[in-house]
Parts: sequence; structure tokens; C-alpha cells
Amino acid sequence: MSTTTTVPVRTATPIPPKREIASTREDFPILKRMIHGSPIVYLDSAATTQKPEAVINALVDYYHQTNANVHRGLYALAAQATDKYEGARAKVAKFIGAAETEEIVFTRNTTESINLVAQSWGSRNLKSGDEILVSEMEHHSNLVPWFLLAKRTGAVVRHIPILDDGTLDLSKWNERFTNRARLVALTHVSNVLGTINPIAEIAERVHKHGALLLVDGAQGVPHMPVNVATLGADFVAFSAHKMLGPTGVGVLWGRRELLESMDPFLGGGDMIRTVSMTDATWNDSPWKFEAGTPNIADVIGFGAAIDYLESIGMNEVRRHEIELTEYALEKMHAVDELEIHGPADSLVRAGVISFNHSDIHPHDLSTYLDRKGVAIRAGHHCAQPLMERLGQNATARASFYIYNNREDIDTLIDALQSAGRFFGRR
Amino acid sequence: MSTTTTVPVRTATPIPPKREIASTREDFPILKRMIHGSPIVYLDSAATTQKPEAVINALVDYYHQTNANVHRGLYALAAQATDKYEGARAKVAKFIGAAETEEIVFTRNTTESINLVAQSWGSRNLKSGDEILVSEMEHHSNLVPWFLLAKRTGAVVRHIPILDDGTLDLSKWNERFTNRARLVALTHVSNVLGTINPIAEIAERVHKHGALLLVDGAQGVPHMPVNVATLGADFVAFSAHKMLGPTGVGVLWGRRELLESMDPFLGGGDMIRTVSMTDATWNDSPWKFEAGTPNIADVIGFGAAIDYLESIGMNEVRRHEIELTEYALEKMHAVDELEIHGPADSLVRAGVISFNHSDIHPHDLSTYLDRKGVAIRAGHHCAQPLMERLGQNATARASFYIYNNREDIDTLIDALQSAGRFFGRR
Amino acid sequence: MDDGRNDIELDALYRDTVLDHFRSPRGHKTLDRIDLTRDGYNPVCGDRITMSVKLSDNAVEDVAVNCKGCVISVASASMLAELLPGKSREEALRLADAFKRMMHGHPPPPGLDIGDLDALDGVKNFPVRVKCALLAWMTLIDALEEAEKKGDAPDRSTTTE
Amino acid sequence: MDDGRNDIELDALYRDTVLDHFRSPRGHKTLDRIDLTRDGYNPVCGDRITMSVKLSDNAVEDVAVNCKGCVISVASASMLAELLPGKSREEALRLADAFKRMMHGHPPPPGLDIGDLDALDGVKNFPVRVKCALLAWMTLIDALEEAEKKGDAPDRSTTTE
Ligand SMILES: Cc1ncc(COP(=O)(O)O)c(C=O)c1O
Ligand SMILES: Cc1ncc(COP(=O)(O)O)c(C=O)c1O
Repeated sequence: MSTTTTVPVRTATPIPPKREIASTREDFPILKRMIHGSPIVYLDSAATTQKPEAVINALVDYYHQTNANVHRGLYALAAQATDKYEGARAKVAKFIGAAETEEIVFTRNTTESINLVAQSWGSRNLKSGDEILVSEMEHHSNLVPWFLLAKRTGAVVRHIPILDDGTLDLSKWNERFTNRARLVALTHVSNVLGTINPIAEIAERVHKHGALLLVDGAQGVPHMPVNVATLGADFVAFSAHKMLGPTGVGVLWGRRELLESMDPFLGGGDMIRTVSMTDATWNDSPWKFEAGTPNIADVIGFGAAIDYLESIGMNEVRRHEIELTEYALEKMHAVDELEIHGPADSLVRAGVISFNHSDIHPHDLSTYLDRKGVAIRAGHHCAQPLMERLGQNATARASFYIYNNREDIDTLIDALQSAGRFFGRR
Repeated sequence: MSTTTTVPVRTATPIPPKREIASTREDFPILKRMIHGSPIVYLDSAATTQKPEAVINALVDYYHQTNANVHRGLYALAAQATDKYEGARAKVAKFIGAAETEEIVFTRNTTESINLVAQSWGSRNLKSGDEILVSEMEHHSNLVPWFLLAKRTGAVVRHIPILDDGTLDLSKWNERFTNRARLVALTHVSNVLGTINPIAEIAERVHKHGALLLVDGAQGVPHMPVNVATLGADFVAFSAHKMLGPTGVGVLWGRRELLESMDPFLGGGDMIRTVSMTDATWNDSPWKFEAGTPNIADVIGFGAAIDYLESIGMNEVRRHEIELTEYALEKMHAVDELEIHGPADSLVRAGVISFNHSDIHPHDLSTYLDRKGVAIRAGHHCAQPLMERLGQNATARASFYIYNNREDIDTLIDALQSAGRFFGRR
Repeated sequence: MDDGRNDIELDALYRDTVLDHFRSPRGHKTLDRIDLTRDGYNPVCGDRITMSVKLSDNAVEDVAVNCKGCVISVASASMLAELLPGKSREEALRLADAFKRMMHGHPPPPGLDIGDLDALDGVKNFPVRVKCALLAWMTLIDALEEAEKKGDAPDRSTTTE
Repeated sequence: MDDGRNDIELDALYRDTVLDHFRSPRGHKTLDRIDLTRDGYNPVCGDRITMSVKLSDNAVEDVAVNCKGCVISVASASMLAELLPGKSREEALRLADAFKRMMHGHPPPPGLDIGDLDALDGVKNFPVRVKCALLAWMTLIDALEEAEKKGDAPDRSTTTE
């Protein structure tokens, strides 16, 4: 507990020392947990990642030292909380190469970021008959907001199908992208197939016709270097909880002129400039889109997550995932009963592997694996249309992050083989 | 780190021992902080409250032991996270006397809860010319959502003025509440004046005409026993961060049949039942309104805040605030230069005291007090129309919670007097 | 060779009787008359069931079920198909109720013939799998209640969530 | 008796010169001709300013300001009213820019006459109060730039946020 004599404009966070990826495991307290008597093997990072002690400590420190509401208070705590909150915004901006800090809007999650665009941009810019193009591999969060928008405006949602190898069928582009298309909403990386979509190439097609491109970055930004200055998108949405950060924080990045031209999203405190008994005027973006008390502590915790990722380097994060994915694909291909979905080449896919076992339903597999300490996901992964396309009611999915290693994959393979014997017994 | 052998359906949280209110201070680590060389005197709990160690520990424990995404995973961690998350919902329901756990919707904050009603109930139920009645003492968060709704639907926002003593001018009721009124949106407690509005009486008037009553409970639920079964409201909105909980969690309570009849709010994962390439069907409420990964950790932390408040008892919380408010009002009335806004009777007001100093602008006062360690708020308190009514550009505001005591108020009074000398010097 | 069986609770979940029902599910048939039919869906996992019932007087004369899903949901549907024929409406509902209670840890009432269902007793230790076990039974309950309401119910499918 | 002064930074914020400007603000007057007028508003605290400028050639001949607000915003507006008359447009903007930079910790360029403004030097240690000090100057900048654009600017008020 220290005496404060001046209120610094920007709290200088000590840059953590460079981390070797092989040594990151020890930074994650939960990985020491035992599950049903076995050490945990967490293979569901596509759903949410675990958190390093540095992020948890940032939350504790905030509540121990700085907690106050932001933007309005004149006292020391409030000024410090505001600096830390806005400082985290600057970190996010720098992390994704945004031209300006003001292009970062904090939301609850990717889902809310996409809904924000659907409401604030969509309601103003779409007319009946206008078209929104999505893909067959989208997460529900990048489908349902557009369905709701379509219902409100009379716009139409069309989609790009996928090929059997799990990549977009761009041969259908000209047929599906008509001159009524106003927005393309596409995932950077499929949370089921692992497919990395060619965003730059698509951005060019989209912009040639004056439409906009929203990228669902939920599985992209956490796993590889993403620079919005070169990506080609007009909006990018992602979630802190999928990249070591706390739950409850999402990001919408948008080009400044777009954000400025958009209607507000939710109304209330902090997003206004003036309010009378009949009307209101709006604050500048991004604050125009952040109504009410924000999730201050978790935004600051997210800043610590970004520091942590930068201490490793996103190139290294990606390299590690390619290596693990290659190793896992090779091992899994050797198990006859497994059908693996998505692209074969680990250079165009992320560390997400969905699969089906010829004899074991994904649910039974997941229950069995859990008893060995191995956490995988089973189900539709919030991608029911894609399940339909794959002809599956459900798939099993293993997904990796920086704290996973080859031993995790060995344990997975052992458990898959043991499951085969367990369910195959007569 | 313990071995898990079974996944309990509901994690039993140990009930904390009964706390004496006088001993709560030591549970709040931040209160040991020094500000500019003086011990902190935190008098801005109406903006956000400080957090007891029990709440901070609940966050740490969650990230150390249980972190996983909820509702979909079959493995142990996911099941435990889901149980804790849904367990917190049950705690909130019980805390406010909701008939069913399913009547609790988790949002980001009070502001989002109100916007949810404005969008999901309002867009469906309001026609051009219909009326929404608010009051002159509302927070922007209970005004702007209705202005936005009015713009979308052609509905009209009218308001009940206030009297000079800071209470509602109910003599204007019949004039302002016409037969086009569909909804009354009213704060339980004014965040500026401290006025406690007679919700039960108003509910009766509202329901007699078949309209609905939304109560902004941001300053009510944290400070006194509130039971929705007897309150008379149809919706109540409040924020965790104003009642010892983490930032990033709000609550909307609504009567089940209302929630069920409402349109969804945001679209995405978790709020759907089925999704095709063209359409979707909705999950049951409350999940219908919770799109995407929720703020899992903070909802669980909020559960710990409720346990903590219940260990004191809300009657005791209210009693303590009445006592402090009486003490403060008496002391402040003795300072000639102070004009105190709001009702004089501490039984119809909460622990929020707004005031102006005849010679010192609230900003200067706040800066001066901060140098003595005293954190008060200065400004419009997100209630610009009320400032207009009070004829002030800004007021100073001191607000109390369980960790405040008489010494805090003595320090405030000393600092106010010293400020008078400082700014009055020639 | 290790057959993966070294975990008592897991063994109790996947008893041989359960696996047997999964591998050769009863009730895959075509009824000569269908009086009730209903679909069930577990949106969390995607499991689907279709159920047809032939009634005579107030009793279930025969049942056809087709369940696509995990071991637990398929086995439970198969046991239902085996148990139900000949039961009165009330007996069927009593059975469904007893099974629901079993899944939440309460033993079935003494004297009630629950057939192979006791082999699913181990599911109660896996709360996330209880929905799988209940899918067929919730679908049955809805089908029977719908019949009671004489077909004017618009909702023709059951979901467990 | 203790006059509350025992804090060096606070004393440096509220210097006697600053309090004097606050108590007897300059520039409360009516101009015989108004060439520019603009309102300023600090939405965070509610401080408001109205400013009128009389120009001759390219110079500020006179300024009237009326600021309702805290010590810092009122004093800063008063100093502006005292300093500005006789300054060319460029000099006025240079002064505004120097003051903005002062508020962020950079000393004014040597040789620039900043009048009483150096008494506001202590504001830089109170970042949340910088907006108060800048309200009048941002309003001036907007007024002059608007004049440049020859009155077709729709936005007639300045906000500091
Ligand atoms: C009366 C009232 N309503 C609404 C709010 C908004 O709460 P939040 O910022 O948590 O959304 C507040 C808090 O500032 C309040 O005092
Ligand atoms: C591709 C994709 N989009 C969107 C989402 C939704 O993210 P959130 O639940 O954080 O809103 C997810 C995560 O489940 C995802 O994988």
C-alpha cells in the first residue's frame, strides 16, 4: 500500500520478461489441478482459454489498489482507474495495429461486438432487399445477429458454401455476392474446422463492389499475428476470454470514420454528451458505444493478458500451434477409427481439430476422456449449419493454446485408444 | 488443488459467519490505502462500491480451479463452472425474492438491463403515440434508452416533475399519466437526492391502467431489503458493482410471463435452440437474453458478494445507512456555507447526500478533499435534467456504504471546513 | 489387453446392459397403426429421437423409437421401447416419473418393474448426461400429454434443455 | 487559524493569482461589435463559457468572456481575456498552443509573453483538471478556425472531452 503523491497520466506497466513458450505452463495455476485423479489436459481453448497468474493478479491489484468508477471522478482513485482502463484500450489498439486508440470499443464478447455492428451500422445502412453475405462455417454469433437484422430491415442473408476439404467454395462467389451485397460477415478462423480464411483476398473482392467486410476474429486474433492495417477488414470482433483475458470483455475494432458515422448502440450514462428531458446528444466514439459503467477490472486484466502475449510474441504463438497441430494430425490420422474434419495442411489451419470416431458418439468420448483428465468439447460448437453440412449431429473437438504440449497430445491419443477398447468390448 | 471424483449438481458454498457491520472495514483491502499521505475516506459508493476480500477471492478461486466455458461442455471443469454460474443466478433470485431463478437475466450493468427492456419489450409493444413516463430525477441510463425507443417507435416520453424538497410531484400524476401510457420507468432511489420513491403506491396507479412499471434499482437493491414479490414492479434493473460485486455484471429481473413473451435481445451462441442457414429458434428465458459467452467469473464473484451482504443482513445495511445519514446531515447542516439537496428526513432517503458550497465549485471542492484522502464525486452525476431543475451545473456528492463510519464523516466535515478557509483566504 | 475399464463410476455408467441396448436398440420397427408420434431433440448435443405409439383403449400397445445419439440416449430409448408395450397410460407416466427421479438420485418406488432401467442408475453421477437419459422419456411424456389435449397442441417436438 | 494550506501541490494549483482571477474575472463586458461568438461546454463537470470576439484586420481587438465554472476554468478564461486584446490571429493561436503544451508538462517557448498563465502551471499535476484549464482556449481555437472557414460550420459550440 503506497502513498500517492501525483496522479500519473498513464500508469507505466512493467513489461514482463520475455517468456519461452515451453515454460509458460507453470504460469497457469489451473494446470496443476487434478481431474478424477489425473493431471488436467485442457484441450478446449477454442471455447475459453485458461488465465496466467499475471492476469489474475492484475484483477486482484485493481480491486486492492485502484477500484473506482471511471471517466467522471476527480479524485485520485478515479483518475488512476480511468488511466488504467484507457491504458488497456491503448494496448489493444497497439496489439492489433489499429491506427488510433479510439477505434477500440469494449463490449462483453465477440457476440456483442457483432450485434453492435448489426444494430448501429446495419439499421442505418440496410434497406429491404439489400444483402448480407455470410459463410456456411460461421459460428451462431456471426449468423443470428444478421438474421435479426434481416428481419428488422427486410435485408436478405445469403451464404458462401464450403468445399469438402473445409475451405470456402469461392467458385460460388460471383453467384452469391450480388450487386445488392452491402456487408460480408466472415470468420477469420473456423472454430470447428480450423480453416483460416483468405481475408485479404476476400476483402479485395468485397471492397471492389463498395461493400464492407466484418471479420469474426474470435479464433483469429488470439492465435496469430493480426494487423488490422493490413488485414483488409472494416470491422473485427474478438473476445478477451479466448486469449488469456478475463470473461466479460469483448472488442470491436472499426475504422474510425465508420464508427463515427454509426448510430449509438445502447443508451445511458457515459455514452452521452448532453441530455435534456426530451433528447440527448452523443459522446465521441468509442465511448458513444459504451453505455453505463464498463467492465473496468476485466478490461484492465485484459491489458495484462496482452502484455503476456506480447512477452511471448504472436509469431511464436502461431509457430507453436502449427507444430502442435502437425503433431496431433499425424498421430490422429494413425488412429483408424477417427475421421478428421477440416483442411489437412497445418499451414492453412489453426490449432482446432474436430473429429468423429466411427464407433463412439462424441458425447461418450468426451465423458470417457474427462475421466482420464482430458477436456475436449463435444457437440455442435455453436455451428449447427456447419454440422448439417458435415452430416454430423455433433463432433468432438480438441483445441490448443500456448500452454499445451506434445505430452498433452500423447495423453489424448492414449485416451482415444483406450476409449476404443472400452466401448468396443463385448 | 483437490481431486474431483463426482461433479456435484450444485456447489455448496460455505455460509460465511455473521458479520458485525462495525467490523466490516477490515474485509476491504483498499481501505488500508493511503491517498496523498492520508488514509482513504471513500465516499463515492453510489458510483461504485469497494470489494471485500471474499469477492476478490471468489474470482481468484474460479480462475485457479474451475475456469471453463459454461452450458456446453461435458467435462468436469465445464460442469463445475456451469453449476457455479447458475448457482449465482439462484442466489440473486433468492436475494430479491424472485419467484423463480429463471426470472434473473445477467447483463453487463443496470444500463444494459434497461436497454434490454427498451428493445425486447419496447420494440414489440409500443406503437406511435404510446407514452413512456419517467421522472425528472432519473439517471441518464433510465432516460436515453427510452429516447432511443421513442425515436424508433414514435412513442412519446413524458415526465413527472419533482418538488423543491426533492420528492416526486405526484399531484402532476393525472396530468402526465394519460391513457396512452404503457410503461413507467422510475428509479427506486435517486442517485443525487437520495430520495426513496414510493414504488408500491406508484405500482398500484400504474397497474390500475394496465401499464407496466420498470424500476431502476441501481441505488435501491444494494442499500435496503428489496423483495420483488411485494415491491410491485414488473422489471427491476441493478448492478453488481454497486453492491460489493465485480464490475461487468448487471441484473434484469422480470416477471416470467413478460420475459417469455419478449423478443430476444442480442443474437448469438447460447441464446438459440436451433439455427439453420436462414433462421433460428430461441432458447428459454433467461438464456434467450444472454448471447455469447457470459461474464462467468464475475457472476460467480457477484454470488460471493450476495453471500457477504446476507451475512450482514439487508436490514442491518439499511439501519447503518440511516444512522450515518442522520449523523452526516446534522453535521453538514451546521456548516453555514452548505446547501443540501434532497429530502430532510433520513427515513425516506438513502445514504446519498448532494450539496453545494456557497463559495466553492464542486470541482474545486473535490480536488481539495482528495488531497485530504476524501473521495467524493462532483459533477452532474449522469442526471443533467435534474441539475437543470436544481439550477446547478454540478453538485458535490458524498455517498455511504457498509464500510463507512462516523469517523469518515468527521473527516469529511473537517475537510469541508478547511476547504472554506483555503478558498476563502485573501 | 487393457480394455479401458479401471474407473468404477465410468463402468457404472456404461454397464454391459447399457452397451447392449446401444448396439442392438429395441423398438426399431414400423407400427401397423400410429396413434401418436413425436420428435425429441437435445439441442446441446444434437441427439434426435422419433417416437410413434400405437394405443389400444387407454394403454400403449406398441412403440417404435428411432434415436440417433450417444450410448445413453439410445440405450434409454431402447429400454423404453422394451418396457412400454402393454402398459396403461398411467403406468407409463408413473414409470417416466420414477426414472426422472432416479436420475436425480431417488431410488424407484419398491414394487415398480423398471426392467433394464436400473442399469442406467450410474447416470446420476454424471449430471451433464442426465438429459441424454431423459430425452426418450420427456418425448414420451409430451406425446401422451399432447394426446390428452386431443391434438390441438401446435408444438410437435420435445427439447431437453 | 489554519487556512488549509499545507500541501505544496495544492498551493501550486490554487495560487493567489489564480484565485484573484477567479474572484474578479476579466472580460465580463459587452463589446460594441461582435465578429465571432462561440459557446464552450465541459460535459464532465457542466462548466460553460460564452465568448465573443471583436476583430480588426487580422487581429483580436477585444474579447468578452463569461465563464460559469470552477476556479481553474474561470481563471483561465479571465487570463485569456486579459492577454488576448491586440494579438494577431497567429499570435493568439500560438499562445493557445503553448498553453495546451504547458498543461501536458512542456514549458512555454522562451520569449513568448504568457501573462498570468504561468500561475496555472500547477494544473499539469492534476490531469483531471486540465480540461478545466483548456475550456476557454479550445473555445477560442474553434472560434478562430470557424471564422477562417467563413461561417459555414454548423457546429457552434465547443466541448472538452
Ligand atoms: C440510479 C442509477 N441508475 C442507473 C445507473 C447506471 O448504472 P450502471 O452504470 O452500472 O449501468 C446508476 C449508476 O450510476 C444509478 O445511480
Ligand atoms: C468463431 C467464433 N465466433 C464467435 C464466438 C463467440 O464468442 P463469444 O462467446 O466470446 O461471444 C466464438 C466462440 O465461441 C467463436 O469461436
